[in-house]
Amino acid sequence: MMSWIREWLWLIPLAPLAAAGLLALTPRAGRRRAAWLGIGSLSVATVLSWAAFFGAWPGAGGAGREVNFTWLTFGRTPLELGWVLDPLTGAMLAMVSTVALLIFVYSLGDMRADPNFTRFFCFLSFFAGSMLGLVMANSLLWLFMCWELVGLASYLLIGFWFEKPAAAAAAKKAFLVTRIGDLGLLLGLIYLYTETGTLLCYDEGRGCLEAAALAGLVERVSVGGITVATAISLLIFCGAIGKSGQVPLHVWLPDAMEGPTPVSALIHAATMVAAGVFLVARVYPLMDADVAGEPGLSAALQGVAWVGAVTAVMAAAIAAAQFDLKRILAYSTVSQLGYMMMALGVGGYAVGMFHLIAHAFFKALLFLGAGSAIHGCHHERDIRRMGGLRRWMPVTFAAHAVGMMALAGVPLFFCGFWSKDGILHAAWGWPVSRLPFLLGLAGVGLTAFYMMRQMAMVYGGEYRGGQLKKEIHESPAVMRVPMVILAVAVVLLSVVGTPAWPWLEEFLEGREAAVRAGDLFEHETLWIMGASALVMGAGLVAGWRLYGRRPQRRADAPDPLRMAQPAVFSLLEQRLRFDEVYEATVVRSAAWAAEAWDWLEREVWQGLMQWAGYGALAAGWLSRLSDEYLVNPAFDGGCEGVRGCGRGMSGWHGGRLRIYLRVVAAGMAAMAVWLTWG
Amino acid sequence: MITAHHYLAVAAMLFGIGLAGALTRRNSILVLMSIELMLNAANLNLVAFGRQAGWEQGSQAALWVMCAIAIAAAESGVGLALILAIYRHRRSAHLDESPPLKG
Amino acid sequence: MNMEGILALTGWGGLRWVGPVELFERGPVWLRDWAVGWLPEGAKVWAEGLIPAVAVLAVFGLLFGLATVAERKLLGRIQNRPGPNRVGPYGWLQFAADGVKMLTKEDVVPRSADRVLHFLAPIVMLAPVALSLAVIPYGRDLVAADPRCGLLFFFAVGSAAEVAAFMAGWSSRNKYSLLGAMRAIAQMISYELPLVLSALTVVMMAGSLSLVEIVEAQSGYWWGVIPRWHVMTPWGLAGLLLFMAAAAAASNRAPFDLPEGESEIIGGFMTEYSGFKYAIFFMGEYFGMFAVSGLAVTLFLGGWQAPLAVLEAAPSYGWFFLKLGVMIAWFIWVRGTLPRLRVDHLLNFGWKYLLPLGALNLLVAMVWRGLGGWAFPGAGAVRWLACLAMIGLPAILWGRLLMRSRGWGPRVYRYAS
Amino acid sequence: MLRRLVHCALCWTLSMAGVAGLYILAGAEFLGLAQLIVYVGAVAILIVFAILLTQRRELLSIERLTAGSWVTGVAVAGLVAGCLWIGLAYTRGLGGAGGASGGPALETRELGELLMGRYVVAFEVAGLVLTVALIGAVILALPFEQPREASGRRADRPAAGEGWDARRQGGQGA
Repeated sequence: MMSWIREWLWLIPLAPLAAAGLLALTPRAGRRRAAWLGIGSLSVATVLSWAAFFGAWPGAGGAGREVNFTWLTFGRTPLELGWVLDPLTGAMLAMVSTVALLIFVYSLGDMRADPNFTRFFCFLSFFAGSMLGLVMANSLLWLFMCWELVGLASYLLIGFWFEKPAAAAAAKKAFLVTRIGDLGLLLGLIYLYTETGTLLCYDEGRGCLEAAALAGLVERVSVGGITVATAISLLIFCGAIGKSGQVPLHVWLPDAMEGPTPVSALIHAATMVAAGVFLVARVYPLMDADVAGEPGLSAALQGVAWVGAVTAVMAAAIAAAQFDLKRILAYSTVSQLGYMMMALGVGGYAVGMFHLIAHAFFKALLFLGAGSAIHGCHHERDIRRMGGLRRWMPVTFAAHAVGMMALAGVPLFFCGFWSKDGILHAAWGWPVSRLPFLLGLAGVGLTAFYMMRQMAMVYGGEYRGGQLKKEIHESPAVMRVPMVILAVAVVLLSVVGTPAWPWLEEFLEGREAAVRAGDLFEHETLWIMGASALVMGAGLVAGWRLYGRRPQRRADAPDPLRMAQPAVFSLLEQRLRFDEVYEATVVRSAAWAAEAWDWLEREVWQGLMQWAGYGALAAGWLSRLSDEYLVNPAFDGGCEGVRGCGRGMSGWHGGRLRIYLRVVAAGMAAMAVWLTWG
Repeated sequence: MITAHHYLAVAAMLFGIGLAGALTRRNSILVLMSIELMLNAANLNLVAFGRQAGWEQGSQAALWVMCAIAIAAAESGVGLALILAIYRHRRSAHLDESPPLKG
Repeated sequence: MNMEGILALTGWGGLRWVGPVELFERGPVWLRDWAVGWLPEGAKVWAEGLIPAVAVLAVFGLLFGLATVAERKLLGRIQNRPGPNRVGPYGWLQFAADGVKMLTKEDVVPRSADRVLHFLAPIVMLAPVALSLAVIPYGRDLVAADPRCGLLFFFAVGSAAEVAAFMAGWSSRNKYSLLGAMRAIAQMISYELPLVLSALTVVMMAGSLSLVEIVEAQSGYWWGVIPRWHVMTPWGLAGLLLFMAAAAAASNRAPFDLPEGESEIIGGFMTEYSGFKYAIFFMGEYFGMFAVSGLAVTLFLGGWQAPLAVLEAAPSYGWFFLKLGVMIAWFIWVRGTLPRLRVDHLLNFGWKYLLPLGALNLLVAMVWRGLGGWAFPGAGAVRWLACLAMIGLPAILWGRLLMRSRGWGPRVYRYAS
Repeated sequence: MLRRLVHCALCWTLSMAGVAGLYILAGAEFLGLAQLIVYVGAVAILIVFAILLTQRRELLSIERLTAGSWVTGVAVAGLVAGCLWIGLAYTRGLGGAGGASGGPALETRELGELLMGRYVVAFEVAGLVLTVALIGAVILALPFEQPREASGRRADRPAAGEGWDARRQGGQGA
């Protein structure tokens, strides 16, 4: 029934990309056209994405999920690209396009006053189109191309207000830091290509993620005694670390908050950071190839799990000591991405993806809420200068609260609870170590704490922002409606991921789901649910006691936590000094290397080049001499000869047509006579 | 029965008539018409040989006839336009009075 | 005799019971076979060619007469006057009276005229047009001749009409005749191109030059109701409109009847003709109109195909002549409605509007075929609309552009102010 | 001998139609009809137009031939035709079965496939030649326009043929 969508899947990324192309040609004044083009094309993509989602339904598609074609042929080697429509792609497509569409609509309101509205929609469409292309890729090469396009789009969007130095620097930082990871990814892809000879994931048994290729990868041994599969997996994971902001390459993500809020929402929810997790999920068979059977035991996945766990708890801790509303959410994203990575690493593939999708919705919601609050407070982003907003912005408050509860993992009604619970459950079952589970549990408490802190400081208490109090206003409907839709989606999404009816997990694994209410009341499940709820509650209570019960009166009042633990707090406020360490090591050494090269350039190469130049001058002089005294006279003589010949020949021409005709006829006659008798 | 011989004979006559016209007439339009006659004689030969070969094998002959007809059309169009242009200058379409082609 | 069938002669010697449907459908063919059957062996070949020729000439001769009366009556209705209504019932025998008048009139030839050409011109005009009627399929198996290049034949013999016009104009030794001939030739040549182009589209899509095969290519129905006539496709619709516009000009019909614009050049190349020769010219013109109408019906309107499957019971030639009648009525209607064009407008219209659109239509037909592979739900509608937009939008935009750049526009009639 | 140029042209047209008939007789129906369209429909009209446009009234009839040109022309033409005839007479092997008028006819489809397939370059070149000829003919036949004040753009372009005229006069003067 829906198999046509498999052939036409390319339309999904094409629609936003085409819109981006058209928008690039649209003059600045064409705001209405920009909005229509951007939202219209993405609506088309959304409709098609949902069609693809249903097309990926278990048992819906026919044989062959992938469509491959030859892109270029080098000699006799065809380079093939292709796309695939499996449950993972289907779910990701539906999620990305839906969330992006809501964010597009939201940006209508948020960016209304911006003079570069058209450019913004151009980049936004470009961003969404690239991500949709990334998600459907069947070829890792295609994936890498879209990956880089996403990187480029994020660079353009983070630096959208490039006149602000901070934004320009943040864009540059995001671009450079993710490039470091991408280098690993590129190396991994090259390694993979040299080993398997293909970059197609699925190609009817010949793809690099299919059993035949994986078996070969596992057998061979690479540097340092690890298998080739592990080496490639770790290299590819480098890309995911960069893109998904894992430790130690997470530093770009909080800075990326300098972009417009819809961009932050898009980066954090649907597109950019999800790409890393998606990459790991896409190459999961490769990651998992090392130890067959039991998932989560291979060396690569162990690395993934540890990185994820450390990131989860560390970022949550940093988030607890930040004052920038969006930056808190940024660290929260880093932390949640850590959860996803941890889930993938400990073998909870489906749970990790469920958390990715759930997180996309509630983080988009949180960002939109934050953006709405910032919008209402005249672009004030410091939570110390907010407060009491629930009175003026009830809808934003409600939506934000739903998002906050989902993120914190308030039991039963919010998808965040179920997905996080699933992750903890998977971590508990990891045979290698229980430490990730404990770290995750600690992260739950921290998450609840900093979200409570944020809510209390932004929406509770009194307004601390000063004069502008009267002008605080609720956002327009075009911003409110997407938030409400997202809030409803966040609640509804919790239905499909409960242990009683793990529909999404079964969908991702290509099975029909069945209701198994008994699973909900298993001893282990209940135990973990109870534990996480308890820790979460403790975090909430701690947050409320510190910030909610006695709200601060003035913007410059010291933070209660700082008073309690000044050393820890200031360390966290300075983000564990990652930037400073990098500044002292990486940036400093790079600057030193640059100086060294500069010296080499000036002193050594320049001299060499100068001498080469003299040599060229001498050669030119010689060449000119030979031209003037050798070639030119010869050529002139030749020309003169030809001209003389022509002059002689033209004497033959009387210029009378009839005579020509007669000559032709005479020739013809002669020829006829010769042919007849000759 | 009509054989290729008959065709070739007709073509030879056509060619002769055309050649005679081209040589004896001074009126440029007539000369052009005569040249077209000669061209048609050649085409007729091609058709005769094409038929001789059987059209399954001889369809290339038809192809060249098509091309020749196209070229002839182009040639007559340009030729008549030239005659017109010359006539505008000279008030005459006679070849003897046409401008000498010598530069 | 019962109601289910009647005894009929099916060809020479064949006697069997046939139903009325088959009788009417096959009747003309049986009649021909029966008549041929009487003849000796050597004469049969000639008779098989001659009988259809005579039949076609007879039918179209009668149609010519009726069409003249119908035209005058329709024009009268359009102009709010009765039209001929004296001779015969409701004036329908007027053509007979006209014919008698024409035949008995004195045949005037100017003294300085080129007598031979003056005599030959009407014949050269009528004969090719009558020839071109031979290749049009009038019904199932009802065609006088089916050469493999029928359409090409149609246009090839049609080109002789230009020579005839020239002969008539030149031989009359009358400047109005000569001017009229020049106009007629210029117009015929200019409008033959869009005519051929739009016909070429059909040739491309049907994959054949044979008119019989082109009609057969249009058999069948989409979803069982919409006939697969070419006019039901965007390029076919556009092609029909282009074809009819060009056909009106190529057959010197109003509003393109400049060659005989009586207000400027008396009667054009027919100025010096009278009596029977004039009648033949007149007949040639009408035959030309029938021929292009028949061609339009064949190329675009499905020829003799019935518009609905249930209506296939009616004889196929009935459908053909019904459609032909509609086309002729369209010609008359246009003549009664539109004023005559100016010469430069006429040529501009042909070269700058019809010709590019004809070429574009060819392209659209290619796109139509290229999009035939679409298989998603609603593909048919999308394909239809896309192709229609491809030809329709340029037609409108280009027309507007020409109008604006040249200051062409709807005529503004200024009365004494 | 026909005295009137127009009669010549019409007879020429008739002979072209005759050649077309020969093509059809040879089984090349498409070629014959194409010949008819091109020669009768287009070239003949061009020729009569050229006659009407270039011949002054007294020149509508053809000049008498001078004896010299008559003799040389006919002699050369006769020689060539005679040679062809003789060559033809001594050629054998042309009257075979393939020569029968009932042989296979030329398939238009096959011709089209040749034109669009193997010989597509020839086809395209023919199309190019026709286009160039069309444009060239239009430019050649454009009336010479004197520079007009009304249209500034026309004025700075030298009228077609102007340079040629000037050169001719210069040549006469020299």
